[in-house]
Amino acid sequence: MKKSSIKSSLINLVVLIIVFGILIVLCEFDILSNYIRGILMVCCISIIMACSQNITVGYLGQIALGGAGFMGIGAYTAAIITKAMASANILVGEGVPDTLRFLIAILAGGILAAIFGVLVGIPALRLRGDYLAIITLGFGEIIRVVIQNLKFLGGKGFSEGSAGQALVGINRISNLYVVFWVMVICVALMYTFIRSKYGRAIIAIRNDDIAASASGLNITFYKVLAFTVSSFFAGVAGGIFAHYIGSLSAGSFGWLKSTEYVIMVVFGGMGSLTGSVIAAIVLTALPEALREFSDYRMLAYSVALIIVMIYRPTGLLGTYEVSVTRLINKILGKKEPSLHAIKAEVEASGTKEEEVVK
Amino acid sequence: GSSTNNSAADATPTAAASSDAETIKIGTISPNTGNLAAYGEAVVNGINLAVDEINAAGGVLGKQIVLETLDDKGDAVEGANAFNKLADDSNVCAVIGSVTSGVTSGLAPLANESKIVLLTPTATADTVTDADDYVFRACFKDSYQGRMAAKFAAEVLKVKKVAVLYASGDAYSAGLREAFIAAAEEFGLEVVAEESSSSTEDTDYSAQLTNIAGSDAEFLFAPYYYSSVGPYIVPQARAAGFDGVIMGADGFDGTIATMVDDKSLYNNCYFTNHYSPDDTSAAVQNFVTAYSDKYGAESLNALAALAYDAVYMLRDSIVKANSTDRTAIRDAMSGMSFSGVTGSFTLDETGTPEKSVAIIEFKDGAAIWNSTLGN
Amino acid sequence: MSDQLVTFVLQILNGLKIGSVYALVALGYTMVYGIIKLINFAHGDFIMVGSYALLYTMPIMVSMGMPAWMAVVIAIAICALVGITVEKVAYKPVRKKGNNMSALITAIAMSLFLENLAQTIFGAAPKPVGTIFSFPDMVFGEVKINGNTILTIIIGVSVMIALQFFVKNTKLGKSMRAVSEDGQAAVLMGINKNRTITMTFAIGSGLAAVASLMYCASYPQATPTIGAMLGLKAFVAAVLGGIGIIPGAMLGGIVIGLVESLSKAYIGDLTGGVITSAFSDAIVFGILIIVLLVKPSGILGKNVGEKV
Amino acid sequence: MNTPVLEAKHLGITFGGLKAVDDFNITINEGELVGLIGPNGAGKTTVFNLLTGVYQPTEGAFFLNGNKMNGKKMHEVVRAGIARTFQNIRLFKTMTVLENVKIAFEMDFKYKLAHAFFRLPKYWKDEKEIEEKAMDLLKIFNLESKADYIANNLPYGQQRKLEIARALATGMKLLLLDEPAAGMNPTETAELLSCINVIRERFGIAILLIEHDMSLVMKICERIVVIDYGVTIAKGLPKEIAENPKVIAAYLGADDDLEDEEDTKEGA
Amino acid sequence: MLRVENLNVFYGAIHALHNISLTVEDGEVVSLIGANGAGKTTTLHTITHLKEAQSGIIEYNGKDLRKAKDNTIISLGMAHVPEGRHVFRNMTVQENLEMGAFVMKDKVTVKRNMDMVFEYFPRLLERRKQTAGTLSGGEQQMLATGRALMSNPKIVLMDEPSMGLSPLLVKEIFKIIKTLHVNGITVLLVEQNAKMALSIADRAYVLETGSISMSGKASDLLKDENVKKAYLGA
Ligand SMILES: Nc1ncnc2c1ncn2[C@@H]1O[C@H](COP(=O)(O)OP(=O)(O)OP(=O)(O)O)[C@@H](O)[C@H]1O
Ligand SMILES: Nc1ncnc2c1ncn2[C@@H]1O[C@H](COP(=O)(O)OP(=O)(O)OP(=O)(O)O)[C@@H](O)[C@H]1O
Ligand SMILES: [Mg+2]
Ligand SMILES: [Mg+2]
Repeated sequence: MKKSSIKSSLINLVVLIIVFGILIVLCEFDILSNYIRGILMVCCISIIMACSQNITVGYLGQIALGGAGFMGIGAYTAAIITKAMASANILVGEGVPDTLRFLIAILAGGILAAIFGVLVGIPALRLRGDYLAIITLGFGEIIRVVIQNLKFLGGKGFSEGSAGQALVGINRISNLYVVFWVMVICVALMYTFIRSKYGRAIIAIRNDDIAASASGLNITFYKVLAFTVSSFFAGVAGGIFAHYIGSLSAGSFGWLKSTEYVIMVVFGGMGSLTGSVIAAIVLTALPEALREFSDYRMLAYSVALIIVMIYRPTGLLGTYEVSVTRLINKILGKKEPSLHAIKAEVEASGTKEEEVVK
Repeated sequence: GSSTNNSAADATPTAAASSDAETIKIGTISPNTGNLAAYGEAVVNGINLAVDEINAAGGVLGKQIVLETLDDKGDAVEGANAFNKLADDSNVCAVIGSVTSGVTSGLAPLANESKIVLLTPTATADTVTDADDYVFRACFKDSYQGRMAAKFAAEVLKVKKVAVLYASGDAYSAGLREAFIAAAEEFGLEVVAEESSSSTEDTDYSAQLTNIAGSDAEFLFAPYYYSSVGPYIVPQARAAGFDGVIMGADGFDGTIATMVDDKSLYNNCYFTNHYSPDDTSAAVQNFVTAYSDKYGAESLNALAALAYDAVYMLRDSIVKANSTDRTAIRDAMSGMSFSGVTGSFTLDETGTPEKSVAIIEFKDGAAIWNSTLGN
Repeated sequence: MSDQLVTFVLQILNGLKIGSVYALVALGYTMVYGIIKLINFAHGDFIMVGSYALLYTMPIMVSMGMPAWMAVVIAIAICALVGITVEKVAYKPVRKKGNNMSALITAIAMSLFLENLAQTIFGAAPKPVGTIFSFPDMVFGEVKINGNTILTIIIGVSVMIALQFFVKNTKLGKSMRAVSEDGQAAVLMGINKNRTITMTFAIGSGLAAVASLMYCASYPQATPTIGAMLGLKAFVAAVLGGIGIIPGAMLGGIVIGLVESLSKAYIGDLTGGVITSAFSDAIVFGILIIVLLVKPSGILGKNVGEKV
Repeated sequence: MNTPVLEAKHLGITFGGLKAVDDFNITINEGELVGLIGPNGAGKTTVFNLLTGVYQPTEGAFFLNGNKMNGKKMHEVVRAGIARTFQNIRLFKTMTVLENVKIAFEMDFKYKLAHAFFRLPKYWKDEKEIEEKAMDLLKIFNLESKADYIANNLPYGQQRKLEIARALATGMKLLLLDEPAAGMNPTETAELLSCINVIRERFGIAILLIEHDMSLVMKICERIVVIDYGVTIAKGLPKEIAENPKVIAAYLGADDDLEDEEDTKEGA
Repeated sequence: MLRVENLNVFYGAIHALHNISLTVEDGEVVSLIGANGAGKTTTLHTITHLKEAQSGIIEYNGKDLRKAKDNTIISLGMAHVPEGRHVFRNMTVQENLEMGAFVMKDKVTVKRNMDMVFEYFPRLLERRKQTAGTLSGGEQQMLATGRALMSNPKIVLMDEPSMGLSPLLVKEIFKIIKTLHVNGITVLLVEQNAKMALSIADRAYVLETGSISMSGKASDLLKDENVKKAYLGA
């Protein structure tokens, strides 16, 4: 098991390096326009967000509508940190790569978001389902309103700040190459997390929380853990966002933003990280592709969503994970019992059965 | 000056696709969908009106203007995507947009990087044009407008005690409030009550207004948009028993279309504006008539007028530069003088107009020019 | 009465004014949630539909010599029709194949759809709604009570009582409860499940029209997005009171209205200006969170744990 | 025998006026298999719920190996050594059979978050060890060939067995089985019986069993406790219970014209 | 009275029922026995439209049931005690029973039927005001059975009515089936407890992995060696 896993990790790494190579070539030879690069950057952010939300929404099975709030915490934290570093002349100047500051900032953003994740998660996760949805939505809104009213988080920030204004003048030091690898690492970490005893416990709790505690799992711990991990990555995504967009307004982290990411999770398949990756890309690109239709694009977007929900209610992939290894094996004609394919099917019918039996 | 001798009826279609050499392409960004869509609508109408006029009059440098109108949904990321798309298109010589300060703040650094003019018709937050060479605007900035309101209160209305109601979550409203309060001190006004709402989209301000009515303020500064002034703020203030002056900024323009049936409620309300619709100058009258004919008076407001002027500012710059080169346009626009619907002005070194404000007063449902104030 | 007391009473009345509107909207939310366990995010947008319906039919009513509020009859019909259509076209197919989550997403998408459709049809510019009725204000000394507020509360309470009676005692009401608990068993009992759900939507959306009448009377403007925040607040109200519980929706709406108004009025003074009235939404959510933590199923909610 | 595995003293619980369990006393020694029977709604499942922390007793206390267990949450009780199965099967339906069992080895997993995130050696070691342990358990129930099946796809009888296997994985000292034979046909019941015998031999654990299938109860229980309306009405050896007139009146029923229950499911 | 012919049912790709045919005559008690997962529940579900059939005929008193609207089946006199009880968890016992008589217009009969159910299951009378979700497993089973009897059915489909019941109540249930039989009510009975099922049935069918493998008089099947081995645990 270890061997095959190393092998598939290597294959994945090779594929990623190839993708990255293509990316470098496309960028360096100016084949990719700024526009496309911007969208790719947003895709990376969306991917991290969607995957992070998948941990709570998909794997833990709790409807949480506060993701954007944590993203906001990460964004503001990271922005304030790089601003502070810049004004205090820490890690800036000749020879010091911006990337270093950037990485420190997004990590800090993730950590603060995670801390808030714990604080919010402990009370919130006592509730379930729709109640949790509304309570996380509420926390998200509270975070937004508080940020909005903090003077040092508006305008030029710090003592020159003014509440209600967009925080401007954030160093736009998010480099697409760096962000690409940050995204890869985030997704990989979430993947290893989900494929460990922690992930297993989280999935078990979604299946049946009473049986989970009867198996000795401390469900509060695991729920809060899942929520915290998810908040951490949301914070990281926020940090990247801040340094891409260069100015922040609290309004962009409202509950509608949270639902956008939940939509990505459901669209890609609850419980499939690769599904979230694909959905994040598709749903980020879709409104752009629909620009031609200008006024009608949001109509088209909503109709497209409804149609997908009608014809593919478990999302594009269900719980199926796309695997390069499997793909290669398939191409090479090797037969491999594809366990997760079976799993995906069961889940599809399983949810239906639940509906019937209730 | 702006060309105003054409009616909209014989305008050529703006989307006419012709070869690059024969047209001048201008990009626009505004919130055309989502909950700020009403602002986007007014701006797009204003832009279209101006472009149609210019094209009908023979275009610029002998070429027709073609617009690429993109939507930002009021969202910074969408705005950035839209901007990149326009900047990447080498045919686009300048960008008009965006409407809100939040989104425009995000576009400003991009404009500088891509070296393309970003002319915002309406983003009034002070910081928007601060740092960036390529960013200009057609409107005055919040700190100026807020100051003028205080000046009017102190010097013309001669009130002493004032109250403020603002939306802390809205850059426009919060910015104006800050400027007003700063200036209030300077002009010897006493702020006796200050209340806030979390956004400009609230519908109920009764609680705050009851408090204000309970204070001894004679004057209320409420920097909101017409969409909440007409149906909510003024009637609720009057219902709460506040009979003093209610004053706002350019966001009040358009209130006439959103007033409730009892127009007398709006008497004793003033606002600072970029222009006065009943200004008898040809520029204003032509604009008002042409706009109302084409899009109806409902969405006619300062946003539309500013957008309209922005197009003419850009036209003038292109003519002056005698080129559609992006940098040339920038150089031409920098420090330009302009006279249009929203007044005559010169751009300062940050790219913000220095212009006088028109004080408009509501009288039985009509907006009437009261006075003009300058520094 | 001292000035402060007068102000306090006025603030309570302010709270009742918006609270009674929330309550009316929340009733519709709770109704639908109670039966199909779906947070119908589009419910707020039904209110929007109702407002436009009123906006365009009021002049017709008046021109026919009828009172303007009669337009609500047509608005109810239109809203019910929209509700039924939404149910048939989107919710039903998703319910058949999907899970809770996909149903929720469908509802959100439907909300987006209705808002954008309205924008395409009516334009984004806000449209003023004329005076629907001017109920005389009642004056008690220094306190003036807005007539519309009283009417909204009266209508809210009557609707609540009628709904409660309806669900508990009529055949259709009983079938709604049965369907909500176990659709399969309900069919075995001879209940027409689809018709029951359709009727639920018809009633819930018809209620939205009533709510929009009262809403427009107090807040006379229609825009494509008025439903969004209103719907959210009403939903919070329904959850606060105990979602699925009819009197809970009423109570929740009033509580939210009062919390909002009182926090806007007093929070600044109470906290020495650290927290301002702009925090009122945050405070509303804060109260909701506290209530849910103490009583996880809402104020009037019954806590039926799962039997192991 | 020194301290008994389980000792419950005067346990009781009330649901809104209804005394579901009243003054329940039981002592179970190591390796013992005790039956808990009684009419429907007598409070048997409620006793299980009390013993596993689902409900907190309103009266009395219970001890595991002498340690007081009141006030503990479900997972704490399980970790202390009481595991159970449920009257309505509760498996992790969308997970594989192997995963179902691995989950319950929670206590044996020692690796930490960092090990998991970065797949450090400890992660591999633990995962491997526990997988082996889990497979061993599955073998006892003849489920090793189904390790990769999704739990929901197993036939009913095997789901029951899997639930028992999962309970065993918690490393408990006392196993509570709630109607394990319900819905099984006589052949499957017989298989279940031999399984229970195997685990008793292998693990030497104590078992408390709720069951309505008297053929099973009479065959494997060493002692039986009978409750009715929450009250203990009889205790004793299977034989004594079968003849106890109170038990017959309340639970077993007198023989009559219908075929006798007892031997219906007997066999194999 | 009830005729099923060449019925085929699928769950996704799983072919659950293969060409099943069976008949139930007026006044008969017919048993359907078989191992777990054989398709017994599926058969009952298909008859009462809880599950859709792929092909085949379901005829009830000459009427094509597959064409009937699903909620009208009970009005035709067919009641179903579903597997897994399916009581209305948040309604009281009494309300549950009232739901069982949803299609009945005559209040007096409803009252009489309720008294009859309480007579069969005195336990339910004790628990009349309790919400059904908190009843014990066995109590819920009684409620589900009682609820089906509320509508004066001509035929009752019972899916493992003895599951989870105490020995005393198992006898009780079979007694009730006998009473129904005596009163001329037709019963189609699915049971794990094959011995008892066969002993009270007139005829029986044995279902094996989705096909009928055997059928005949119940008393004959009871003596059949194969049946004994497979289902009676002999
Ligand atoms: N949460 C609860 N609230 C109210 N009453 C309850 C609750 N849980 C159980 N009861 C009642 O307590 C009594 C005992 O229930 P319990 O489930 O323990 O019975 P049981 O002996 O397991 O019966 P069965 O053999 O039918 O499963 C029943 O009358 C039941 O209705
Ligand atoms: N909802 C479902 N989805 C997929 N397969 C199903 C579903 N329900 C039943 N099946 C399958 O159909 C077959 C027949 O099941 P059914 O429930 O009819 O059996 P049964 O004879 O009633 O068994 P039991 O004695 O366990 O109740 C089984 O193989 C089962 O796995
Ligand atoms: Mg039990
Ligand atoms: Mg079955």
